Amino acid sequence: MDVLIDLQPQMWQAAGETLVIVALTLLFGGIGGLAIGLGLYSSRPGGIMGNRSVFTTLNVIVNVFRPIPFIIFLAAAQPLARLVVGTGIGNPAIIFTLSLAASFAIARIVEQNLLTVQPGVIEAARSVGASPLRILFQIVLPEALGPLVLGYTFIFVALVDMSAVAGYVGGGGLGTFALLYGYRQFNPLVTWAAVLIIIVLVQVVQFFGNWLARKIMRR
Amino acid sequence: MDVLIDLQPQMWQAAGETLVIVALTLLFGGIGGLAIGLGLYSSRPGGIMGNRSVFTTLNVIVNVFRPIPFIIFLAAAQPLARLVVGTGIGNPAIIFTLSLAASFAIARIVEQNLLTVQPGVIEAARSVGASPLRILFQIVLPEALGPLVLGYTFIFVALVDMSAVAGYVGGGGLGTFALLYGYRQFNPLVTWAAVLIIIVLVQVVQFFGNWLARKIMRR
Amino acid sequence: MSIISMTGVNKVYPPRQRGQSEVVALDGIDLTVNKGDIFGIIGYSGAGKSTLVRLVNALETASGGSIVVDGTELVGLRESELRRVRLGIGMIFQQFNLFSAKTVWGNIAYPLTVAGVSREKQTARISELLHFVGLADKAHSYPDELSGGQKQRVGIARALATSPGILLADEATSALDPETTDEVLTLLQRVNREYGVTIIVITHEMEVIKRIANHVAVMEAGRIIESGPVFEVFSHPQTAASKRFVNTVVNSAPRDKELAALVERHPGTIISVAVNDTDASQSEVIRHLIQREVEFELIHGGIDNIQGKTFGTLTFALRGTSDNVRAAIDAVSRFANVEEVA
Amino acid sequence: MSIISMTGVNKVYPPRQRGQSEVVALDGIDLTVNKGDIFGIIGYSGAGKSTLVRLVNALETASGGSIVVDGTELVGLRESELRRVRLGIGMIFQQFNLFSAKTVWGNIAYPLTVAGVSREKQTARISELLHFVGLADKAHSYPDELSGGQKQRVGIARALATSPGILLADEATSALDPETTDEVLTLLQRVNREYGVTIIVITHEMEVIKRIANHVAVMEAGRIIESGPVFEVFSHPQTAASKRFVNTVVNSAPRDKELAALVERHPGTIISVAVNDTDASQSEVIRHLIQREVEFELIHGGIDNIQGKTFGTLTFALRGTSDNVRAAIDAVSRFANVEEVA
Amino acid sequence: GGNKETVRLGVVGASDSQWKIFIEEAAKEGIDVEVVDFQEYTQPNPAVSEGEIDLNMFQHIIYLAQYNVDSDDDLTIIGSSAIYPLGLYSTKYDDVKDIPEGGVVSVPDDPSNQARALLVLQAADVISLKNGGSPFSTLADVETDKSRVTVKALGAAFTATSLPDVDAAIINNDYVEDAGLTADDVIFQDDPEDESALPYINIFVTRAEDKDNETYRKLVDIYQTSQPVLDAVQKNAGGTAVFVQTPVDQLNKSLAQTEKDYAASK
Ligand SMILES: Nc1ncnc2c1ncn2[C@@H]1O[C@H](COP(=O)(O)OP(=O)(O)OP(=O)(O)O)[C@@H](O)[C@H]1O
Ligand SMILES: Nc1ncnc2c1ncn2[C@@H]1O[C@H](COP(=O)(O)OP(=O)(O)OP(=O)(O)O)[C@@H](O)[C@H]1O
Ligand code: MET
Ligand SMILES: [Mg+2]
Ligand SMILES: [Mg+2]
Repeated sequence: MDVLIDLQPQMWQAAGETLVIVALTLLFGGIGGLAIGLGLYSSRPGGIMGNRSVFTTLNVIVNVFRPIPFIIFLAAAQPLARLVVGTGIGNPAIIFTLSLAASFAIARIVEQNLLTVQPGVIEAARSVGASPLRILFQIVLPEALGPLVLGYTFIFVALVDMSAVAGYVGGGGLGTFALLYGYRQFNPLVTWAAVLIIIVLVQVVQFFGNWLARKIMRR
Repeated sequence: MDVLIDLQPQMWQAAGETLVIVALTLLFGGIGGLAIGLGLYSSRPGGIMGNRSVFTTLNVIVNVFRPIPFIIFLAAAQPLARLVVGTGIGNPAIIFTLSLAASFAIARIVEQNLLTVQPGVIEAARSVGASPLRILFQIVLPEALGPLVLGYTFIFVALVDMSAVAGYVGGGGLGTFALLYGYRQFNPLVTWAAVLIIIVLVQVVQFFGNWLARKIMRR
Repeated sequence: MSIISMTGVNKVYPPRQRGQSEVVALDGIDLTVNKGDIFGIIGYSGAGKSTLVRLVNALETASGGSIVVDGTELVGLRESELRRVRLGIGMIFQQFNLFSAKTVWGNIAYPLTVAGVSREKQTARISELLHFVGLADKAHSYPDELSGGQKQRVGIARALATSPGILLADEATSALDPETTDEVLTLLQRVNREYGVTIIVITHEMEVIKRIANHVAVMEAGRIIESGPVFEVFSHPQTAASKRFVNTVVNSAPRDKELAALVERHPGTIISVAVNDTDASQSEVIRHLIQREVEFELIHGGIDNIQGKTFGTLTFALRGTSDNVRAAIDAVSRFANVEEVA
Repeated sequence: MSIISMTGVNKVYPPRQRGQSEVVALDGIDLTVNKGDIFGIIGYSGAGKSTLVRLVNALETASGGSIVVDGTELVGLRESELRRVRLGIGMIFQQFNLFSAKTVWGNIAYPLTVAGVSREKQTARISELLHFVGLADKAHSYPDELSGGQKQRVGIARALATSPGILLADEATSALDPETTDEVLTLLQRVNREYGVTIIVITHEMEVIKRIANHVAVMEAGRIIESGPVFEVFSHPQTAASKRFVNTVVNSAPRDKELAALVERHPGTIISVAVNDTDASQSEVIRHLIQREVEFELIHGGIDNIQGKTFGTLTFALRGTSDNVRAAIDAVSRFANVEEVA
Repeated sequence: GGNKETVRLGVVGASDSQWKIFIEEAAKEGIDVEVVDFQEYTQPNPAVSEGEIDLNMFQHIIYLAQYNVDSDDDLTIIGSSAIYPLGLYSTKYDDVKDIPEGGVVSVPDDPSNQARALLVLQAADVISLKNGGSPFSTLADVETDKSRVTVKALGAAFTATSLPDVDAAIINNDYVEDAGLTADDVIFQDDPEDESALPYINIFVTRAEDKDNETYRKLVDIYQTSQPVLDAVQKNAGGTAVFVQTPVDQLNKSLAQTEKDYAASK
């Protein structure tokens, strides 16, 4: 118990770091994933800008990067991280690498959700002479917004989980905190205190996501 | 290069192990996740068996387990693994724990995809006097099958990635192989050879998933 | 013997966004449908017709009032009990609501499966229905490969599959060509006569009401503003809305532009005479015209049969000396409903 | 001056599952629509009507043949060029295809946004359209809060929003009550007359053709089996299909059960006489009957106006000595198209 | 060999070449060894406790002491293998003195290695620890005002890859050769011969009730005496390993002492 009280400042700092890491990752990875996902959706054969070679290329790229074990990806991406964010360790590096990895997962989630948009609606948009980009952004995205919100909520939770490995490259956050001060020290109280905060955070976000999706989908 | 040739037998064995781990996890976690996902979908307020307390309970459970950093979850679930599969280490334990963890992620994917089913179709099923279970299994699942296939494909890839941590508890597989013989030994050739097999495996499965989903959705 | 009866039924959709007001879709509905009736419901778009029938099989729950179907009060019933009620009710949806993951065959099979019909019996029944709706060659097509009317026909076959005791048909022929409509109506009439199926038909095609309904209710803004046997409502519509509906189907006096065109082509006096079994007979009318040496020509309107009764409005252009014309009109007016329209 | 012309157009849907055969939806279509036409297309469900109009704005690509719209050959055109063509074409979809994530307002605004209309102009135009289709109070509702007819009206407003030069209306009034249908048809007629908008209307309601179309094409199994000015096709339908369609709208000879009912109520001889401007005049018919002392009663049918021409079939029950009746029929037969139906 | 005789040995890094040789050597003596790999230091001890493996060989005395105290366990030592000096490496500087004021040094993030690393850094005179430091010091014990560098904890495998990002890094023997470094790259390390290094002796560990198991003792013996095994170990350690055959009693005494110290430090 005492340990926990001693560690309180670190724990709250870690909570803050988790929020920052996950929020920024969701932002960058979210945008990257959205872009790739939109690309996959619209280039798919029979899609609004059907183009088999673009689709295959994107598909292969996503499939190449998604399954690489994250710790290997983390190490392999260090040189790139140094180029882009100036360092291979610490929070900037972990945010960079997580964003990159998350992009590919988000791309699939986006692709899947866009595919549930009714073809008739897209036809209606085509019939008024809308360009593929307009259709994508003004019709397809709004139509799929409810499921997309749920998809991004899903990814948020996955990112919280993934960010626990931040510690490998000197990043912070609650997951790292739980591992370093709790788990590695065989200190269950600390472990579960940190996990509890993570869980509360996730509950709040998931409830918010559900609420938002329900509002958007009106069901 | 020589190393790689030496390690060939281990590598192919690891590939086999990955297949077994991921396949079994997808099976057990897939069923578990389907069950929880169906529960979330049908108990959601306004759903086909709307029940706020069941929904909230399930929702909280999923949110509690999903964000726990996997390595902590792995350790925490060891006693349970010992009870269920008789051991806390090795492939049986990793399959058990991965299945458990995957269930919660799959549950969300299932829930999301089921939510895209058109309300009118469910109404039609209700109008013929079908029971909620019938509607769930005979209408909702088939209607959502295309997106579900893509969702399960997504999870398959995620599992391949997650299974790399099998090594933490003495499990095998390509991820572990890559980490152990390649990455930890700073032997890039071995690392990337293993990763390459993973990628090829994932490509094949993703292409199959896409093909199947397209066949089912007919778009 | 009433099979469906509603008393004081309301349905309010609460506002979904701030700033919106609630929508009162049904407002104090009292309605009785007798066993074996073919009960037509007409009314303007948005009047609440679909909402009303959706209450009958409890797809929607009423905000207030009582709904008794086949002796069972639906309001307050548990979902599992409602299910039993629904087994005896078939529904044709305005928007079709086909199962997109099932073939045409699978769509029609579903209610049979739910009702526990054996596979062999299903096969026979489905084939029969497919032939009836003319989709035998589309049995293995999916809904997204069908034309609008084909989809609607699948919906009809699905609703009829289990031979339910009550059939709710929400614009069941709205996407069908006249010939197919005719066949569907004939079938509805047959199941009604042969099996005593009670049918509620919502339609905006007055032809449908005219052809098969025995009772009709007219809805406006969530209320039933008029209701009664078809012949009565059609021959003596009480409300403005009913009159407009009736006018579209029975041969009626020409209006507005139509009248203007007629006036241009037929100088002289133009009269419209309402004719039906209970009122005037047109032979008599014509006899009077001829007796008074008035030349006449039927320029608009005609005679129809509703529920076996003659029915119509004839518009004649009259030519002759103004005295003769006057006399003729007076004579006819004595026994018939005459309107001098020009 | 042709604005749409199709030559030898085919559309084949390849089989999607093994064991299925391909669907030939259109089979050698030749069609010319002139600028300013209101061109009606009728035909049985599944005949290929929707497929045909979807080729006009290239939502579907033809399997063969040539399609020229407003001087541009569509076949082989790139998507970006097709887009320009589509800007000038409005389409009302059979299944409405509303944007479910946009309000009624947003649905109607979308084509305006695509066409680059300024926000202020949009507001004015949308308000105008909303009032016209009677949905001013639903401006901020979402499609899933609308009744069937309300959805259809949103689809109509959306198609009209940019005042396109060509309007494709696929069953545009199928979910509307007669009154609203009337208003929509009046509007279509107005935009056609005032702005020279060319309109293709697909419909199964012959009333719609009768009221607004000047040309009509009849489709069957992917082919156009008959085509011409409405009056001609209606007065002298050449094919069995056309005859059946025409029968449903113009007062025609009674058939089958209807006839049986009439026979029961009117013993004696029953004749049907086709009457129209170019053929017989009914005054003459009646004069002959009276001259021969045959008592008669108009028991079915009537007179109508199509494109300003009189038109109809009258069915009379005749009573009198059989010689007189015979003589009367013979006399009338000499100048009119008489059918002895019973 | 027969299944009955199979001994399960837990290690971290089964890919190290000595294990293959060790299995062969044991087989010659009729013992069937299965090497079970764990990628995390946290796992092999509980696995022994649960009887899922028979013994393990991956840790030093301090790590075991902390584990026993924290997890309330009584795992025991049945033999020693080697002691590895812990080194400070840099690709930027050849001498500790060149590390600039305010520089960053990365250290492993597992508790025992981290404390040892801090002691190394204190000995190298780039940081100062509260109360002179102990094998249980944490990052919190670094007296920042008296230290020249900032210490950053990373996963043990990542201290090596972090060299481009930091001024120097403490790298475990396990990763030295693998990272393409050699003992020559070391700019500072602790002294394996020093008495204070005793608790860093790597050990074979099993359950208390099995401490006299003949087969297990035999395996320790094979390890300590087989030259091919030792050569492989040495090669893997980049030539830094110092093999020791400390008596088991002395090892366990050190364990007991360390456990007491650790419990007191909590
Ligand atoms: N995507 C498709 N795949 C296969 N067949 C199709 C597809 N779309 C339409 N068809 C078939 O093409 C034929 C013509 O369909 P179309 O929709 O043009 O008919 P329609 O004349 O508009 O009928 P309705 O009046 O019922 O709307 C039908 O037999 C239909 O089943
Ligand atoms: N889910 C809903 N939320 C809010 N309002 C609704 C909802 N469903 C229907 N309404 C409103 O209730 C009223 C009645 O709708 P209903 O569908 O019963 O009309 P209807 O008579 O069937 O019309 P139509 O002939 O156009 O199909 C309409 O004004 C409609 O906008
Ligand atoms: N081989 C490692 C060392 O001596 C052991 C670390 S303790 C788990 O540095
Ligand atoms: Mg309706
Ligand atoms: Mg159609």
